[in-house]
Amino acid sequence: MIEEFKNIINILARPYIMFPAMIVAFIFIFPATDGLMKINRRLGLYKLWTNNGGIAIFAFLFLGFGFGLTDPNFRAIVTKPDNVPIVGLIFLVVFFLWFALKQAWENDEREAKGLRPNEAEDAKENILVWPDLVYIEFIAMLLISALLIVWAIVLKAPLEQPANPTVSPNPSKAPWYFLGLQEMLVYFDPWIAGVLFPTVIMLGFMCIPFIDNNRKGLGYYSFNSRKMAISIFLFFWLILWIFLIITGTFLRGPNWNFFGPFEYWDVHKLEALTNINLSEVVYMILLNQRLPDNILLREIWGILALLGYFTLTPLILAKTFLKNVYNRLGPLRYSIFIIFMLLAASLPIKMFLRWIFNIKYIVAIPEFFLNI
Amino acid sequence: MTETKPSTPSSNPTPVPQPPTMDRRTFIKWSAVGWAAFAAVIGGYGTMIVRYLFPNVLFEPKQEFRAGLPEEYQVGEVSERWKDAYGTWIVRDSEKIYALATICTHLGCTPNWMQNEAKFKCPCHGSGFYMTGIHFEGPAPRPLERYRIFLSDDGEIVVDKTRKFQQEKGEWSDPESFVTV
Amino acid sequence: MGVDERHYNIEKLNKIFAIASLTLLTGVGLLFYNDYSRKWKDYQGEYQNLEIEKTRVKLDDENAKLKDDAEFIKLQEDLQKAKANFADQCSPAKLQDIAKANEGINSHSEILKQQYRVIKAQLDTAKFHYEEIAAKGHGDVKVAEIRYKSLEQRTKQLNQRIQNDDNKFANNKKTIDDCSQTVRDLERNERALTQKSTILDRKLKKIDPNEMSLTNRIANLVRNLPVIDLANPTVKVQQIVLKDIHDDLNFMTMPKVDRCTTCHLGIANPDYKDAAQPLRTHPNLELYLSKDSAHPIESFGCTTCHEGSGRATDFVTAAHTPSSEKQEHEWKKKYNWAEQHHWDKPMYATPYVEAGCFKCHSGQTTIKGAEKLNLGLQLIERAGCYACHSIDKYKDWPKPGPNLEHLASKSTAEWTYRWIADPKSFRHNTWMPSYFNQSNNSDPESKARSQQEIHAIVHYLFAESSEFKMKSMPQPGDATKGEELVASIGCFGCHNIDHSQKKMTRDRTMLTKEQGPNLIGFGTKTSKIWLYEWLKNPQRYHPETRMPDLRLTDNEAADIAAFLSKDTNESFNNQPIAPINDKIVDDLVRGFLQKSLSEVETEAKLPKMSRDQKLQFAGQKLIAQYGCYSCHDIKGFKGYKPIGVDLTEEGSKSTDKFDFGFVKIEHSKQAWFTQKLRDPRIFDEKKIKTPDEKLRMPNYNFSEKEAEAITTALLGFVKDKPGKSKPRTPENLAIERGEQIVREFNCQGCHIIEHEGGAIKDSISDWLVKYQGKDKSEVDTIIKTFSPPNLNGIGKKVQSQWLFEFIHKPEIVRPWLKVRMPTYSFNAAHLNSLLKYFNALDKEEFPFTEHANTTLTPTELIAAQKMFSPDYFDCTKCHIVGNQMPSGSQETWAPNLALAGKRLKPEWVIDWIKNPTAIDPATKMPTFFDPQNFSESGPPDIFDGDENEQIRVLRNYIMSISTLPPQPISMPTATLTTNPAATAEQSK
Amino acid sequence: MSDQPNALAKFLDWLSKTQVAKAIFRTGIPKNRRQRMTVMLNNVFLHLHPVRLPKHAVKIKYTWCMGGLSFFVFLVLTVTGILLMFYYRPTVEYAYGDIVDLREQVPLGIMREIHRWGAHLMVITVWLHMFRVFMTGSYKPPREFNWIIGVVLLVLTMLMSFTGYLLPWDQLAIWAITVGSNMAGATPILGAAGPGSNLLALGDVNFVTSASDARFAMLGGRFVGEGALLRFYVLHCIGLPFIIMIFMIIHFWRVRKDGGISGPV
Repeated sequence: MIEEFKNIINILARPYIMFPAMIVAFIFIFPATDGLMKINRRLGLYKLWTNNGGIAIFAFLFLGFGFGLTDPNFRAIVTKPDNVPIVGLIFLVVFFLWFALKQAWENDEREAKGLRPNEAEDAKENILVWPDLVYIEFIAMLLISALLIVWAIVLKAPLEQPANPTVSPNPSKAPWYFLGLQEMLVYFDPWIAGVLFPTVIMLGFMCIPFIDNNRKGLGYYSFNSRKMAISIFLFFWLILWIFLIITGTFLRGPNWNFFGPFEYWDVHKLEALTNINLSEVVYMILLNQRLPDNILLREIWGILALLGYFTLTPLILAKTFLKNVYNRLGPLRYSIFIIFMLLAASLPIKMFLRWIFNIKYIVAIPEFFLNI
Repeated sequence: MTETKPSTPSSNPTPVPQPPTMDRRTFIKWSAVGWAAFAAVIGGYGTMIVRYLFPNVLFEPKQEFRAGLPEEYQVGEVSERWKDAYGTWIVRDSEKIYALATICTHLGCTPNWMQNEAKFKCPCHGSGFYMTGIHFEGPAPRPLERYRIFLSDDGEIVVDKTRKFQQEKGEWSDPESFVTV
Repeated sequence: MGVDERHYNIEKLNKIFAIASLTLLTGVGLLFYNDYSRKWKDYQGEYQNLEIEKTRVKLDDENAKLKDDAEFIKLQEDLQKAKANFADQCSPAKLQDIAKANEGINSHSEILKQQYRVIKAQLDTAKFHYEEIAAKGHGDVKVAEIRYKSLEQRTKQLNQRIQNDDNKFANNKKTIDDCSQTVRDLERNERALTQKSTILDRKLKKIDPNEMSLTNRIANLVRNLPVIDLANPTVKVQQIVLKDIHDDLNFMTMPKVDRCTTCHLGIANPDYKDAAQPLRTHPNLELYLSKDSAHPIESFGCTTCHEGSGRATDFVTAAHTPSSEKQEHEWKKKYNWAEQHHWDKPMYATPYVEAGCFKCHSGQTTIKGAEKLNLGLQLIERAGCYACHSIDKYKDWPKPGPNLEHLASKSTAEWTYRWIADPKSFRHNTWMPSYFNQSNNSDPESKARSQQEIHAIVHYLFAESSEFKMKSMPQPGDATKGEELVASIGCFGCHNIDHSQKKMTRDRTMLTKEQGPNLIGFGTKTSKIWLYEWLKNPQRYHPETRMPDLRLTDNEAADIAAFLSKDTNESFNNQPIAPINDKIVDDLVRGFLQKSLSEVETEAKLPKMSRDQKLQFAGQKLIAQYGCYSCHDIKGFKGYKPIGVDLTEEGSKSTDKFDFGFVKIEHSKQAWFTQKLRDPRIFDEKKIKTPDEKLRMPNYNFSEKEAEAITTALLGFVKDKPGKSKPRTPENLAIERGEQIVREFNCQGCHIIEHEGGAIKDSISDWLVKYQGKDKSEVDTIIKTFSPPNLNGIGKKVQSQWLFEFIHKPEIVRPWLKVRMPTYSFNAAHLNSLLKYFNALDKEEFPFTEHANTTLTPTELIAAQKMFSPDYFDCTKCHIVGNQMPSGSQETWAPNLALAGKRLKPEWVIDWIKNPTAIDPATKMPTFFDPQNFSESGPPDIFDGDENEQIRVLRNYIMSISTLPPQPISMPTATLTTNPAATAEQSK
Repeated sequence: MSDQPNALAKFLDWLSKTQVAKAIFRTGIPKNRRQRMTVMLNNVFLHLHPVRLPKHAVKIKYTWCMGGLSFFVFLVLTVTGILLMFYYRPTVEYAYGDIVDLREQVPLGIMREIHRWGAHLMVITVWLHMFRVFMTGSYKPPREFNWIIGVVLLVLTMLMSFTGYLLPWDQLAIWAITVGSNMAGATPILGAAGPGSNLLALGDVNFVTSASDARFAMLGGRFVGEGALLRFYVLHCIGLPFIIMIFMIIHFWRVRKDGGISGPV
């Protein structure tokens, strides 16, 4: 019975199930538009951000972990010293997410009633920094020091065999905070996953204050007045950042194969490498002929698709779904915004293409190390 | 810096005691020269740092070795000459010479070449590979890897272990993965 | 001031700023230039130009050769014909169709293969999945199985189709190939013939700008520009990192790094033999640097042997050492050369370059190829430097001088006085060095003192001399007979008789003849009876002597004694002996007394001593001071330590530890050593010293060449031991030990061992001319027969047991030889070492235990006797068998076959009969079996002409011949000890 | 007993009035409002803070204290890092053994654990700080520039952690860095395995090779070896801390200059 249950979890945890599920849930939990907000309200999902909701979330988390720890495979992965921070990260992120949104929804409700946010009430009064702030900071330092010391005593820092450049461990993993990038390597070439995306992420983050021209919600927690910004941010932050790290750390085993949380990391596990390039799909499967020798001719379909993606989509979106956004941001801001969005969206798109059509590369020019 | 603004002289009717030496153009010239030179200096510093990052000599263990002339290898022979020193088999078939890594793709043991059965056999878990490196028995998931191989200026074979070619990725057709003889 | 609140004129400031910026920019530019301009880059440019030139010449040569190569011309004709034929026979249009069809198949199969890859991957996964589910028991096994099976089925089908395609393709290809077979074969031959030129051409295209495309030419210029040279320069620092050879960094070591090849680019390239430095090829590439040599550059680098600073990339900092003052001036001018005071190991100057060999090859006695070093080492051995200066290599060597404990029975006090005062005046080439009348003690005062010192020493020696019993001689001796004996029995292996006063530089062959003293002036030095006793048993007078016992009969000994004592040295006898001067003797004694007593005590004690007591006392102190006991056994000096500096690590001593005094020479180790060897007392020059403070090292009168050789050896005595030349296997150790014994006892004076030695040959040919009446030309052909045997290959040839017994107690193998194998006072350890040595040299098993079956069936015996008989090989024509002498003349005589059974190794006999010249090219043994036509060479009527069988049977016969009664061999002191089992068997 | 606090208070009072105490602590014990204000102004460490704050800004509920904690953990890492340098030699021969020794025999070698877990913690606190700043909309004008600085600091934090990851020189370290640095090798144009690397070539001469690309400059070698260890060590201990410190100074300075901690307008 329990085995069956674990098996189901293992299957559910597979990226091609888990990931779409999370995206769907995300859309409703963090509604980006008024329409979605209505659905959210109707489903009562907002109740997650109340004290009871918090208790429920944490009860679920703790129960889940508690149950998981009874399984040796799960235990082995989760209690590996270098993975402990990620477990902590899960709890902290969930907690602070709940904590932030709870305050945000409270403020939203106040706003709906025509009141100013809680912070504004507080801000009416000024306080001398000595001793209140200095003191709590001091206490925080003490607590965090104590935490570090206890942590250091309980968990030894990992130290494996001496470095051996000829024997690579299987799997070889980057430091955990880069595992999101490494996970992307499954779907993209290193120059995209390892160079282009980090650069874009950095630039994108830096651009946030300049793209988001919504003046509301400064200096207090809120959701409703900036739901678009928050939803997009949380999508990156929670799904494309934290969730990918968790996948990379806990669910990727030997040969970078996927393993469910309760699955044994069997080196022999095989995953069918049945991926093919777009050009092969077009020429070999659809047209039933050989690949052309001319590179440009061979890859023209992929190149067209890419061009279309980056030129047509913004135009269409500006006229349809994102009309409001376009109006609010103006052409320059909108262009920058949409390029970042499309780049970001390319990851889930590529994932789906892989899962559904076994597409390896849209454009594959190994002659120039250029694979997209 | 009022002088730099083109509007200043007209907007400032009170005569300012200015040294009557340089006209505006010489002034701009000097300042431009100065800043250009300064920019060049900064560029020079930057270049210096970049160049500094690339050492002139390396102390890395050699990843490349010379394996003698192609004539030293018989057609159909798997040479074990460089197995111990460089972890490489040099194989010559009727058309080409290639270098196989002596690392089993299963768990990394070193297989043995069985001359009589014409196959590589891994002693750890029994994976078997043909002379080409293709796996045909045992748990090995993929063929043996090949190293980059080329002829030096004086006709000697050079094997470069920094680059590997994997059959399952279709890399064995890469012209650097073999030497035609 | 002013409305702008300013002090400076902004325009002026701008100007100053511009100037400041420009100044800094110039500085940065200079910085880049300074970093970029290096002398070694010029050398590399030079090398590249030379490479282009040389490659072009080679290519032209190769092409010219090809042009004239008949084979190549024919091949090209054939090829043309074949191509024409090809067009005729295999209608190209049809082939094109086939090729086209193949292309179609190919594209078809490519798609199939794509599908196959996908399905195969799925199959593998399905298989794993099926296995996993079946093993763990959860999930639906059936479904998994069905999926697996169906996939397997599909894979098989696909595979079938692919194979069909492949077969079709292969068939088509074969059709094409078959047609073009001849053309392709010929083309391959052409490729093989033109390979050299192709390679050269390719190389030239890579390095010669004239052969390059424009972009490559630009790239070649650009890649070496500053900053851009980070990427892929052609001009770059070359280095060799030696993982196994370490530099000593005081208490720790680091792998050696040599960058010498950055400038010395042609060092391992044989094309640069005549190039100017630094590009010139290293001499003797067969031994050094090349990949197959004993010292490949990749594993030895440069500074391992040459010293110097390997990491340097500049001429001066590399610590090059000039080999002469002239060169030094040249270098100073050309390179701004200066001595590197902060690098302790400068390069060996060219004359002393062999010093570098010693640090690895210290265990060897002779180091092949290092002639100067060998001479230096041999001189050190012969001169006995190790007696006063301890040297690790020679710690087991005997004292070089004779025993003086019974001196009174050998010589007179007068002779001894004159001898010590000036040994060279008695024997011009003696190895006894001169202590007196040297540069620091030849002023009148010192001279007077020296005379009294000699008196004291002589007094001590004679007073302490104990009795040596001498019997009377059987007869007065015949000097003429003695002279012939000396010439014939082999004395000249170790001695010579040389009256010429010529000063000459000794070479290594000469040194083997100076193993013992020059046999002149004995009439003056000693008595006939002493000589007689000495010749009869040298060990009795001097237990440690290396002089062997030649088993002389009483008469022979008397004859030789008579001959030797005939030679006198009258001028030596006429040298004056100064009278004893009591005042000076008192001074001497006073001086020594004051070292342990106060002045008052000294003055009180001195008058109480008699003259004899004084001389005895001073003599004893002087022998200690001069270290006479180091070389000679003298009563009362047992356990005294050697007086000289330890030389084991002399080459590693830093230059500042040497006292150059006021002598104006170059401040380098080699200069100091050379100066010291030329004149050991030179560094006392212009110094004020009391007599006992003066330098004491005696003068050996080394020639310049000898001094240089010894200096080379001394420079090689270094601290660091990068490794031994050969692995420390028992065999290699045995060889080292054996070589040492061979050198110590001068075996190579008579025998050729390891292709060296045998100088006695000259004196034997003199003997043949003088006493046997042969003429010179005849002598050359027979000399080998009358010389001691060549011992190359002895380990393969003779049985160890026999050799052991033979060396211990020689028996007669070659009765026609006059020269005798002496009996040495070897102990069992010596003998075993020698046997191991000879066997190890020939890579033979030791101890030799396995014996081939040498029994004969009756038919074989008959056949063997037939072959042995005069009708066939006529063995007894030359070979002695037992007591039966051969029928031929003495010049052709060969060893006693009756000894073969116990003497020779059976396998060797086979090899020997088969082809004697292969073993010894100069042998007189006829070659009965023609190696060119072996299967037809034997007598056809024996064993149906089976040569191998014939040889085997003949061997077995020879091994069984014995007409001598078996002799019991008495071995009281020595037995073979290496293999107890073998010993046990023997004793049965 | 009842006298004691009085006596202690008196003693402290006296102590705070001595010339030494006054020379060091200008303000004395902050008792009244003026003193509470001047203590913040006069102390070099405390003057990072403003004197007065709106009440919400003091509440943990609002700030989560993540920024402050990030800085504090950074200080902890600095101190433990400096101490670790006393026992650690960044060479291939010694590095691993020194780490083993920290575990086995160095007094309070647990410093390494604190350093490692502190590093992980800092990454987390920095992320959460960023999360909080976003959720309260604090990046909005006038704080745009400080947000950018913040992003730079976040990247630097991860680089610090990344460079430190190699130093134990064990399998975990070199392979994590190998995986991480291989990505640099895929840099377009400048990485040997990146797209367009063969464009930077003239004729047969390739200028971007595995011995002259971005990855090589980072590692000081063609693979993670001696050069990489030393480079990462220097970056980890000197280079990046130096840069991060500069950015931190700007960050803190701008917090104050941009109107203090964010709050509702």
